[in-house]
Amino acid sequence: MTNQQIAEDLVTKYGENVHSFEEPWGLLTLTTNRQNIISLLEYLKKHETFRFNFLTDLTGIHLPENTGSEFGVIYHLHSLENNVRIRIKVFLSQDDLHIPTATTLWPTANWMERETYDFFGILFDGHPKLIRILNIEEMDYFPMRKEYPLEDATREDKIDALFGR
Amino acid sequence: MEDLLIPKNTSDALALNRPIVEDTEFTTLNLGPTHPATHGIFQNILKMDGEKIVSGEQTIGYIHRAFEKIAERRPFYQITTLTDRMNYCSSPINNMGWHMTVEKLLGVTVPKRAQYIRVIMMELARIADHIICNSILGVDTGAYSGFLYVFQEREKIYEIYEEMCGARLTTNMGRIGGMERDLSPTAIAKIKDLVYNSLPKVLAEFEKLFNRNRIFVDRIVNVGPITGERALEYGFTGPNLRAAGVDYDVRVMEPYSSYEDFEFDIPVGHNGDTYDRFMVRNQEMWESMKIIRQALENLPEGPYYANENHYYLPPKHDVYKNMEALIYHFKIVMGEIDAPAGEVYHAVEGGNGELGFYLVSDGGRAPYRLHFRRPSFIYYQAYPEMCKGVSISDAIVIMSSLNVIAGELDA
Amino acid sequence: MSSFVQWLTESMFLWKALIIIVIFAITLGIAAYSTWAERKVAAYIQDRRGPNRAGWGGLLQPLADAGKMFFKEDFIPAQADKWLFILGPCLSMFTALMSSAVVPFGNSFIIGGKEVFVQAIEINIGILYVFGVVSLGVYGVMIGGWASNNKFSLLGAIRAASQNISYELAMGMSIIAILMMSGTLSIREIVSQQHGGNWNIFYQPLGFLIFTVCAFAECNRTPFDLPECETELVGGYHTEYSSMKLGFYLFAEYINMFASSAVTACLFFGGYNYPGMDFVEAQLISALGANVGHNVATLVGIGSMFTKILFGIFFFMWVRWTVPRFRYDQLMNLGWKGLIPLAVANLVITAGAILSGYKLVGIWVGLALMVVLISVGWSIRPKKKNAILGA
Amino acid sequence: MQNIFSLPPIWYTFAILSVLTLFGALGTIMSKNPVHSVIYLIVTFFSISAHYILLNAQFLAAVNIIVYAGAIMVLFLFVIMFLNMKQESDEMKNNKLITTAVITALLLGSILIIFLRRAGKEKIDGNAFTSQTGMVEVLGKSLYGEYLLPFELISILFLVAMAGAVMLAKRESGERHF
Amino acid sequence: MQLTNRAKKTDKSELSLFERSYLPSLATGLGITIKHFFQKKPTIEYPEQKRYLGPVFRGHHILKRDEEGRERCTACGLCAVACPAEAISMVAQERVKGEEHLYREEKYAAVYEINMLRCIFCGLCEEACPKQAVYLRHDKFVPVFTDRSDVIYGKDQLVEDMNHRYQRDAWTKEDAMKLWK
Repeated sequence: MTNQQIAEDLVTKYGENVHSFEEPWGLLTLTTNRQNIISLLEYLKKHETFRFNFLTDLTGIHLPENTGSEFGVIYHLHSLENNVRIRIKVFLSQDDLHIPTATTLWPTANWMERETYDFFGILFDGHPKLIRILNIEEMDYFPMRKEYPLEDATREDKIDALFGR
Repeated sequence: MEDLLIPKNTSDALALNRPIVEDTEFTTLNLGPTHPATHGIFQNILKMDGEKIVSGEQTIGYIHRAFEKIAERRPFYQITTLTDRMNYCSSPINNMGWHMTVEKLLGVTVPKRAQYIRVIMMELARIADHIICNSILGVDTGAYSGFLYVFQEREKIYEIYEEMCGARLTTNMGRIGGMERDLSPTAIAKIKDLVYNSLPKVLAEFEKLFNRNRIFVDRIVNVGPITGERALEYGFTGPNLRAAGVDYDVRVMEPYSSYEDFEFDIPVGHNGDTYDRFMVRNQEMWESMKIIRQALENLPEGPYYANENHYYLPPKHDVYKNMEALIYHFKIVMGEIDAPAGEVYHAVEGGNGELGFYLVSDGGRAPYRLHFRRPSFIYYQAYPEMCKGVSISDAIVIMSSLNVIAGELDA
Repeated sequence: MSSFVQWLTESMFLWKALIIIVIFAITLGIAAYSTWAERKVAAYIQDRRGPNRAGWGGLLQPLADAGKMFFKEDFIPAQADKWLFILGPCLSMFTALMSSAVVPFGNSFIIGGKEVFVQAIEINIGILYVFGVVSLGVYGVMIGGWASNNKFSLLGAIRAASQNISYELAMGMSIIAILMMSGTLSIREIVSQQHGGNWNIFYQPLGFLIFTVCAFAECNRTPFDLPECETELVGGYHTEYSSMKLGFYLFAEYINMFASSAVTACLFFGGYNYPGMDFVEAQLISALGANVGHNVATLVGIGSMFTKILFGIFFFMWVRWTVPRFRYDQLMNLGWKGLIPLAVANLVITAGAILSGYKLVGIWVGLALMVVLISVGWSIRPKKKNAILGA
Repeated sequence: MQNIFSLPPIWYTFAILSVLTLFGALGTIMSKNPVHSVIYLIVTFFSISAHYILLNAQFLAAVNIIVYAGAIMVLFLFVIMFLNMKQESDEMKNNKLITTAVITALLLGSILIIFLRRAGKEKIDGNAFTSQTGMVEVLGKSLYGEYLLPFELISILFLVAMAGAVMLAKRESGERHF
Repeated sequence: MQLTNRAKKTDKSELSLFERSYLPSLATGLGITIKHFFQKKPTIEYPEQKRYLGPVFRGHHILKRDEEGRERCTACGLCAVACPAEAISMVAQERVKGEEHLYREEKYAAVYEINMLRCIFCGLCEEACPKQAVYLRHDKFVPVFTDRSDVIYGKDQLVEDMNHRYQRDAWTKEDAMKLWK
């Protein structure tokens, strides 16, 4: 089972909905949209030969320059039996940060989605309990977005003897 | 009162599915954030019927330190210090995993000797990690002495760290492109003494103290069992998944750092209960020792760092004499050497499971986005399901055997 | 008035008072040094050195601890039941101190022609007294745990109550076997029947085992320390306690250990008896004269008693630092399904042996028969192939 | 009236114990907190046991403490702790209940007094009293000799009660009726 | 699920009746613990007795002077840049005439401060220093502080005392390698 086979299979199944195939360091990477993501994940999970039955990771990314698709949700799946990994990306617009939840397929997606929500504000529709997980609940912004940069280490207008410049 | 006499037969796997009538009055018990059994700071809010747990909910994030955010401003070599603080019981594994991720991105090949040294350090770290988990399981069930017997060995491992990198807990060991220094003769002697001499003896004694001790066995057999399928759905990796019978080990499936050179077995359990987790960890310590012995015996000669002057600091004496070296020294320290753009996922077998680094680089001096796949964070979700219907004693034993490290949980 | 004075002088009141005070002091002293010994034993078992800063080898540690306890802030939680909160540790301490009253620590001194037993009170239901006091010991824990108004404390208190009640039964039954053999309830008589090396342990090995296990449970020591198990219930019933009230609880545990070691020594190890005691006494009497010789022999007997007690305390500690603890339901299973049937079997075997006329042989044969029966029953039980633990 | 100081010491003991008994009994019914009630009741049991000792019935005294104070009251306390009855219930303030209780108590008291007055008035024979009266051996002999049948019948009754309790408490897994 | 051919089941055989009687494991356990009771203790009486922490232990910071007692630091700021915790700050100053016996280079750190609350003792500053000026001593810990005002270590605490010079076997890892050979 090669990346080529998987890619071809997905293209025949999903056609235009899967695109931007890449293979950085041998890891098949593709992009889809939020209408198809759950069906794609389910297809991969239940596929007879692929059997991507393990959700390794789920996280978000913020690309402010990508107008129209500023936020990305990145899924890493792993087919343990074939020992093949696959990376699936979904890009969302800043104005409509909704994506269906993957908790229906893997309970482990629960906290990963909560973490992604916590840091990026991406809303996972259908998630059983979409609240912040690592940050305090009173927090009113999403800290991993690029509009909240860390302070420049060299700035000098904020000198505090103990807690930094 | 009869509630007291429940867990009638918690050793019954069916106990998980025992229906609970909702008309009883439940009590809420806050297990943590500073409960002696949480070994770190996280909270479990348990709804209890007598001593039986009806449902639970976790609150985490008490020591969240925004590593992923901080990493977006730090040059690659400084992020090592962040990884130290994730699973602080086995920080060399985190360090090495991070270095390997960056090396993958940069396309650096590390010489064989450095890879072997890394394997030795990672396996030592794994032993230290498993020692903590298993001996603390003993403490949580009330047997304190075994804990201190094996902790002396962990102390020896820490002395090896000291010899190698100068610190004990937050090691900051290794550099991008190799190790920061070679194995010293003292370190080799200490490692040899550990894996040939003292640790096998102490570990055998530890196993004699616990493995067939009926009190201990009764406490942990069939406590918190999880099937392989359910464990996979919950994203279990590492010893906890192997205890459930799935022999998934990153070292074997996707060998990194020359793991393909070593002969070792993957211990797997039977039904994923606490006893299996305990035994798998114990057995893994033996396997780790096996790996270290092989690595020591076949330790190749040669450099301990890649000849990549763009990423690996030049020797100090060159810095004084050689203009080029001085420039590289400054550029590396200032973090002014840009990494190629790209996205990398690299996984290593951490103490608790697959420790993944998802690194997106936009070609700058720091990661554009860095995500840590922290095994504790992922499998700790399963805790409420695992402790449903059991007594509080079992809940603590399950938590202890899952080896949830607060630093890794919260990043 | 006169009758009172007469009674005071005629009875052994003053002597008794002296003995009670001495026993009291020794109890407290041993309990205090038990805390030191616990830490030392734990340390040595765990390859450590233990307290060694306060005095030589840390010998002043108990004093330092007591001082610290007294000067710590005495905190009573706002929602606690104040009086019961205070009553709890007091009761614990009180019942713990009461139990050693009937233990004969030695034979007797002859002073001024009068024979004074080395025992606070000799009552002919000594064992029942011990048993009653022990059964009251749980009140301190229960009341303290309940009054703290803390869920962990309450759980500890509840565990303590059910544990103590359950294990008292088996304990009582194992004692009954002893009573059947000796035919008396008085501890002094039971002890004097074990003259020399004729100790009950040889007649009652199973009874001894059961009694020891129950003693561990009654003292809340590992592996039965569920009421206070640190990693589950934080501190169990004494979670909310601080200062000397906490000290009382901890102290009571050590006094209980002392008392149960003393009772075990009396019931199973012949108390102040030791092999060759007659010879020693005869030698001493011929060397020092009848009265002094007898008194010195009694002192030697007291020494043997305390050796046994101290070893008992050491054993308590040794086991504590070796084994893990039970879970609640396993504890109950062991008590009700393990120890009580065994105690009943022991009773039957003892009765049979006494009736048969060959006590020693009869009991050992009976026990061997029991072991054989159990093994046979075990080996013919339906088995699964390739069975794994607990499946 | 004799001089109060010339009374034998046992008299003081009796007086103190009686006061204590009554104090405990009153405390039991008057305290609002059930846990306090239990503790008062224990005080009562203790003083009654002490009375037994005054009557040279050491065995009874010990058994009273072991069984009542040591086991039954522990179970009571145990149950009360579970029920968490800290807040006083409104039932206690109900006037009707109080009147009923008073009437019942008065009736019971009068019945007791009537029967006690009618009870046999033969004096205890002081000469028949030996140091062994009330001791274990005597007690055992009468229990297993004179009163063997009732004694065994009572044992069977207890056994039946125990089996019944076990049956009641035992339930199919997952099934709860109360 | 079998993924590799290296899986090895752990031992989980049932306890025998003898083992189920609690006694054998109790006996072996007691044996092991009593053996340890009489064993030699590895304890170190800490404040009196100190363990050698290894040649590269990362302890208290020190600003080295050279043989003539001149400060080596040239205030290039590399250590401050390399510090992941941003604990180091300095103010550079030009050396003036007559100060040659104090500072080796033409530029020196007039103020050199390490915030010990922030410092994580990672050793990156030592590695970054191109002048071999800043070191983490292997023989001394940073003591605990009880006051926030003690937290920032200035040059008074950091610069080497010429009367008690800090010695170590090898000043760089290359020197150390030579030592082993």
